[in-house]
Amino acid sequence: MSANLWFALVGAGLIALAAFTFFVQTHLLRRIFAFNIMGSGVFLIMVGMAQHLRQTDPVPQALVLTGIVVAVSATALALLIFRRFYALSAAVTLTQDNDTLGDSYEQEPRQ
Amino acid sequence: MMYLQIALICLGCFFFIVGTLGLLRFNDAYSRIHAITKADNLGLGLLVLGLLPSAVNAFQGIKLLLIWLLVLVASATASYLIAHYLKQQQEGDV
Amino acid sequence: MNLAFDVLLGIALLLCAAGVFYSRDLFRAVVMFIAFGLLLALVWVRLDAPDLALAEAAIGAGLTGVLMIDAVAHLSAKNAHHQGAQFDQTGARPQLWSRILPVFSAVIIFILLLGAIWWRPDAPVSLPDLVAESLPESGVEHPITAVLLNFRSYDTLLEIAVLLVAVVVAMALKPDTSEPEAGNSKDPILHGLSARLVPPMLVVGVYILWAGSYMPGGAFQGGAILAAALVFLKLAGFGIERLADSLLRIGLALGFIVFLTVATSVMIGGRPFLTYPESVAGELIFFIEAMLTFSIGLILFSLFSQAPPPVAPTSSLQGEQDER
Amino acid sequence: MQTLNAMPWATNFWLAIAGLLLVTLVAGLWRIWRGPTATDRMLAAQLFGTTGVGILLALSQAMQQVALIDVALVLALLAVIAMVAFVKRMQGPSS
Repeated sequence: MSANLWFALVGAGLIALAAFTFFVQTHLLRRIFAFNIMGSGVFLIMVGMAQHLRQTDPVPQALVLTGIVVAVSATALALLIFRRFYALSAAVTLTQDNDTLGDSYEQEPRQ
Repeated sequence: MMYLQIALICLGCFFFIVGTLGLLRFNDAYSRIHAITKADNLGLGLLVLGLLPSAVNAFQGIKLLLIWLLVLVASATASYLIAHYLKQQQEGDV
Repeated sequence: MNLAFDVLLGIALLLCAAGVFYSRDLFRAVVMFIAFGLLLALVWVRLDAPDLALAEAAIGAGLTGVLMIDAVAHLSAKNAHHQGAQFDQTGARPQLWSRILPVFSAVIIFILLLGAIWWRPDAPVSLPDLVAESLPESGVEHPITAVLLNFRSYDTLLEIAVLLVAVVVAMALKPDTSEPEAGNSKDPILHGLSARLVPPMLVVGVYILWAGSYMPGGAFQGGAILAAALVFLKLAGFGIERLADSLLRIGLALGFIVFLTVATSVMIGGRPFLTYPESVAGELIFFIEAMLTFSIGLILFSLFSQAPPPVAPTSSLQGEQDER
Repeated sequence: MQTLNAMPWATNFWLAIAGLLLVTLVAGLWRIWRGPTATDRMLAAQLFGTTGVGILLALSQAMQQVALIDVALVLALLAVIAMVAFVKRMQGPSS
């Protein structure tokens, strides 16, 4: 097994872990973390898989380089929106309608 | 020359290990600061010195020394900042 | 030896990610995230991608960590306003079946990905060979820079447009309260550190940009370093917002406009959009890259500095929702 | 005067050094996990930055990639920023 394939597998593991976190955690900051790490997993798969068959491949590397910069600006924007949301509502999770799954949600206080 | 290099690098690694052990075993943040500065200053310094004879040209050697210098400045200041911060926190608690 | 190192690195990376996800303390998650960025940079090194390692070292160790520490500090400072609020919220406790479902779907995702990696189709063309073949025409010697700014410059053009949109949204979200930030007192040691550390940062940023045409480096990495230097100056208490604000208006869009101008002006000579004449390709690429570095640095910095100042939440339902 | 890199086993030697440093880094993860305070975690992150520089320098010899020294330079410059952000921004109650 080459290092490239192994790191692609690690990327798959990262994506699965991040997806799981995304499903179970409702805290928005944690979801932003999970989003970012999922992106890193995708990058690892892209580069690792492309290089597994042949030698070092500049094309996926260049694409991932673009991706890293876009990912950091997306994270920064998400954090900004989160902070604005928190400043306005003092909540760290998105509220859910009561008739959907989570039955442990209590009633929203009326304004 | 080769044996000198190996000795320097192994000594550098030793200081990294000591620093990590200190970070893990000491039970107070001030002593942990003391431990990690050993890795920052001596560990990396010896590693850089051991690397110098392998540098391809003078430019690379200067870059290596610059890295060490930067880490020295940065870690010394960071240690000061965090100790200062700790002290302020503790005074605030009392 | 090689394999042992890679396996250890991969396991450490997964451990770090698990540490980010399952920390009850948010700050622990942030520090784990910084460690994750560092390990990821090492992974890029092992994957023979020093360009990515450069970008990840600048962004993962410098920028993302700062952004997240800032956000968590903001959260904990606000929690201090209403005592008793839990710093860490893990959300509502789901029922048993709604625990199994996420595990199940995560496992399914993992298996599907494994399948996709294992039974990948063979690529019909060899991209590395194609790049190596046409590298002499691109005007630069480093293949990744050639791909980014010549062969696939559409991506780069659109990327800088996306960054521009992000920063415009961030500026629109900024509340109009402009009260001075607390805790901006100048620390003499910090002041001295920034006076000594920022100039080498700028020099290294320019060096990385210049190196991009023949070895790993380029506009993105240089821009990230420039942004980190600006963030550092702001943290050290230099009031660079005034300067940045006037500079921002020019700088933010400059990279995009210059890129677009060059891209369209070659059409005058009868060439298709975004293709450079071979004789001046190297110079044009370097010019565009320099502008891009400037713009990316300013954009990333302003995404940091546009964050709302730490004020108490204004809503009346502070306590109740936070207890969750 | 023979330098180390002339030896046939130099690659493995450098990889072993990098691996050793990586092991200390993984051990440092334990301190981040345990805490107990935010300051201890930041100290561990600080050590991570330095160890990362060391690993990159060792790998630059093992993989014969000169560019990795640039990566180490960037890391050395930027690792301190997170610490400064922590000290300046976490003025509230320590967690």
